[in-house]
Amino acid sequence: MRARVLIRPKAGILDPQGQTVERALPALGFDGVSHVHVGRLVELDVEDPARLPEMCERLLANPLIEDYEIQTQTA
Amino acid sequence: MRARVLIRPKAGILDPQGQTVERALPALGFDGVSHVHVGRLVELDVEDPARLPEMCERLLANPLIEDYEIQTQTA
Amino acid sequence: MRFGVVRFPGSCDEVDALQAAQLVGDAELLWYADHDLRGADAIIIPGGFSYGDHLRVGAVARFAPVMEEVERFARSGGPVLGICNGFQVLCEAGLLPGALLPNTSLRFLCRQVDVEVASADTAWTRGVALGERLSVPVKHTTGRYYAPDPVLDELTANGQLTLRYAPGQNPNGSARDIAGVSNAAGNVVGLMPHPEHAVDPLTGSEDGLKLFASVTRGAALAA
Amino acid sequence: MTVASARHRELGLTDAEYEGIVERLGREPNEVELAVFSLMWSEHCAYKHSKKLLRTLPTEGPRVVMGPGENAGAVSVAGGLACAFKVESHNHPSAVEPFQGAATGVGGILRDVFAVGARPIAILDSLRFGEPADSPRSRYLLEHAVAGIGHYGNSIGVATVGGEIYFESAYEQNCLVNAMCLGLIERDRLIRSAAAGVGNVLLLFGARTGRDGIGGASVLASAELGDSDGAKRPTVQIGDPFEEKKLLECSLELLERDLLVSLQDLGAAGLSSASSEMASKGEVGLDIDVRRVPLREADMEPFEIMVSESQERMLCVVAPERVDEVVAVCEKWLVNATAIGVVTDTRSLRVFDGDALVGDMPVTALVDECPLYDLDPVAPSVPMYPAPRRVLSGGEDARAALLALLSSANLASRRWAFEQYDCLVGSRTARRPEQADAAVLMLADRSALAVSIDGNGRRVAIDPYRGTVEAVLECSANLACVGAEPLGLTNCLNFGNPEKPHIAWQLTRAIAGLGDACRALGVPVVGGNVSLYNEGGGGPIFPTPVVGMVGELPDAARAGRLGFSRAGDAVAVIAAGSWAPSLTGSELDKLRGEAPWGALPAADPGELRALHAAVRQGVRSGALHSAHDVAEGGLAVALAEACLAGGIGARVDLAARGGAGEARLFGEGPGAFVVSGPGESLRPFGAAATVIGEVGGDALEVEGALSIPVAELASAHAGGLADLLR
Ligand SMILES: Nc1ncnc2c1ncn2[C@@H]1O[C@H](COP(=O)(O)OP(=O)(O)O)[C@@H](O)[C@H]1O
Ligand SMILES: [Mg+2]
Repeated sequence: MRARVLIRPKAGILDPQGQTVERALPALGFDGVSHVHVGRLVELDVEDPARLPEMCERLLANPLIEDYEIQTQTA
Repeated sequence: MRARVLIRPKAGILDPQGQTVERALPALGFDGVSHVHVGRLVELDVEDPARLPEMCERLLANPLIEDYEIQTQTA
Repeated sequence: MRFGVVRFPGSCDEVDALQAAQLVGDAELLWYADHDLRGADAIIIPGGFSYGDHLRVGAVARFAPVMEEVERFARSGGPVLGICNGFQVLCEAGLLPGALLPNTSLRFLCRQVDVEVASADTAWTRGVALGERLSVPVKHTTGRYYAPDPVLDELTANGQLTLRYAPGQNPNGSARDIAGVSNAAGNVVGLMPHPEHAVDPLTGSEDGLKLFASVTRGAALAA
Repeated sequence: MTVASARHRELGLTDAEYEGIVERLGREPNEVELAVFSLMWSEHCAYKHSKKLLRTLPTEGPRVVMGPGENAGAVSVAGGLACAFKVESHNHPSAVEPFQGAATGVGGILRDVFAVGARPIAILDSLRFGEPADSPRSRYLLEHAVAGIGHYGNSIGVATVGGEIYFESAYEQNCLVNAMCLGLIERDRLIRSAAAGVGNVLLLFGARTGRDGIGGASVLASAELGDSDGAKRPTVQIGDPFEEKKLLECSLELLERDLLVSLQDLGAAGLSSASSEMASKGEVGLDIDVRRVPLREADMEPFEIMVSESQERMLCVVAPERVDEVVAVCEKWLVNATAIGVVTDTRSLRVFDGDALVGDMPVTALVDECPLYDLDPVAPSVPMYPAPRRVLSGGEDARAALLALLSSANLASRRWAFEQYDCLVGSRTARRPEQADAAVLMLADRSALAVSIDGNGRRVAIDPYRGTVEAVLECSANLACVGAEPLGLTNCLNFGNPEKPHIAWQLTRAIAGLGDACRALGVPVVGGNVSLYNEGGGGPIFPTPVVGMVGELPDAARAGRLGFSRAGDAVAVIAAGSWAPSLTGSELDKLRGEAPWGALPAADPGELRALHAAVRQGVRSGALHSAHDVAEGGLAVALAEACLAGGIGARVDLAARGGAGEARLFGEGPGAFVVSGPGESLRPFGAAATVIGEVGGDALEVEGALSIPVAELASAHAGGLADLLR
């Protein structure tokens, strides 16, 4: 099964990348953009999607500073 | 409107980050995982979602090396 | 000969580049927010971490106001050298072909390497001999040169591969050992190695000086 | 005591300390005051268990222009400049989150240096972890700490030019991450942190304030880490080197334009510590309105704002009429700047939330009146630390022993780590890692500074006094090998819980050794840091004083190298009469599973001072083509390292220098150098120098002991650490 893990900085955790993008967009003429956050995307084929949360906790995300969300799609 | 941009390395381009994750997972006891790719996630509030493709082309992704996908959700 | 060295927020090697250029000519820093090259005859986009390398290396700096002037200058044939982060910025700006991807090791690597001059026909390499070996350091996390194969073939055929890592010394997994490329006209060059850190034997090597001297020679020829 | 006041214990205050606070305030502290006091009276800020001992250190000398007490100490150097430097620990945060912990450790020490106005020019790191071969966690910590240091230093454009890493199981649960920074400034432009001028404006600039590191100073820096590290994670600070780069350039421009009255970085205990230190030094008061502090999260409580350890922030005091100019400079560098308070004559730190007064504390009570404690030192009568895992059985020959040593985690090449650091930015690095015993940084007039950092915890565990003396001597020897004369020293004292008698003994003896060695060498202590309570379930760390020493040499072009360079050069050992290498506490003993216990050889720092001066002179004059001090692994390892660095072999016969027995080959103890040069260049050393052989060939041959091709030495040395970290 194809799965995606969306990883983003936890609320309240400093997100310098998001800040930089938020400042850059208006300068390019893209107004009306706010609350920008930059995170990571992991896409993978996984036989047993039930193990995904554990994979996230142990390797894919850093639970100390990141939240994650799992999206699965049947191929 | 809340939007997400999922950015991943184009197919065929070596993705050492994906490979590293793919190698690390079995070592932690997670088998049956393949085709791992690591990319970027940008989340943002945007007033005019019609402009998202242009934002991606100009800033958020580099079309030479990356594909992107836009997800929008009404708040 | 007057060099302008661009300083972005997050540039790190701009003073090194300035001092290197001053060994062969006049040089001053150019502020990223100004639409002004202050009459420079040659532009250097230095190394560092412009805008913290946030989002994607070079992606934000390429839109800095000064870059509009740099683009105009480059398209009119003015000599432009991008070093490391500067190379990344020039690729993002479309002034050079290709892109730079994370090193296959995924680690930052700082190491003295040998590179070979693969084209002596650019503004920045005319003072060196084709095939000459230079000792210069690399220091980067995102230096793996990439372009699609047909593009690489074309670059090779056009003589746009400027520097190559010496056999066995490719530090980052770059396609075809590419350490530097130029645009078709040869006035815009991007390098991952740092010639500005190789201008004094006391700090490792002075081979890099030849690249800065090349551009002054070009100017002398044109004059 | 009221119910509310029971919270003081959770915040790390004793009942007696709490009563002291009540007495000074004349009432119970409210929440804001309790939070601020608990941090200001924490070990980390108040040095409760070390201050009395630190007062015994020599801090004066002709070259000292700023001693302990400011953000960084400074010594005068060539060209009218001062070199400001300091070392600081970030141990507990790194144990919890090694990448961010190490990164913010670098960020913190950089701010200490530019807070005195100096432009940072170099970083060094001193790291301790558990055994990498045995412990995946230690490998993880190592990998991420090194990446974090590189990330911060590389991104901000300050060269990381040196450091050290030791692996011992005593650090398994408490890794050490110490970072040192050096900066340069015109001597008469050094700025202090004392607030002054009633009516002047207090300006906060840099990053916005979030919940980073709330409780960090008291929870993270003073509690023993247990199994519940994870639960403490939300308090970890996140670093942004891009923000700090802007902050650095902005601060230096503000100083360059003479716009500031004083400047102070925000470190441990955030706004509380920075503001009260500024007020204390200036003997003034400060009113702060927390409502004006730009926040990352809207709903922060006043006490949270006061103690937040969000990174990349600075405070300055500015005359009211200069505020607009200051803000303009900050805007130019994309740095936020906000007036958050004003200098008063109340000698109190008053905290307002808009119009409401939410805290009112006498500055002297906060900064100067935390009780200081005497220690109860008791020497241990049995070994305090278990024996290490045995790697060698003891019967091996010299060849096998040397190869095992070179590939052991403590002696193997550090290339894996230092290649992750930009050691070149600034274009002044005349000696990089593995080229010489100390990093050499060229100045504008082509004279140079040299810097070395050292501290072998295992030897300090055996004898805290002699071990610490050795750390100082080792730095001085390293400087001698590049031709540099010491100017000053900084130190970071990493120890366990000082309330325990044996730890108290270690700390007391170590500081005595530090002071004695400094006095004997004539090197003043200009600053430092203390990190206590480094112990968890597995017991205390090795007592680990880390010494960072800065020196100068007249000509960067003459800076020494450690590697043999010319075939035909004579190889000599230059040693003190008192040199008495022994296997006790040596790396070979460790590989053989010996516990750290026994007697270290005594050193005579006075005699070694003269020896170091002679080596220094030999290097400066160009007489010596290489110089390398004999340290971990003893003479055999020093010879091998000189071959490796030069890529050339040597043939030596130790008959004239005590023979090739194990203690001579692998024994350790201060007082010897391996040098090379033309035979006649060794004459000035007299009896101290013994020619033992000649540079040349492609193997290291020690008559009657071993013969190993340089290539084989190289592969043992190169792979020892790198192979564990693929
Ligand atoms: N081991 C030590 N030796 C000498 N001075 C020290 C030592 N430890 C701390 N100090 C000095 O005490 C002062 C306070 O240190 P610290 O709290 O670490 O400062 P900061 O808050 O600026 O980081 C500094 O001036 C420091 O140099
Ligand atoms: Mg400070």
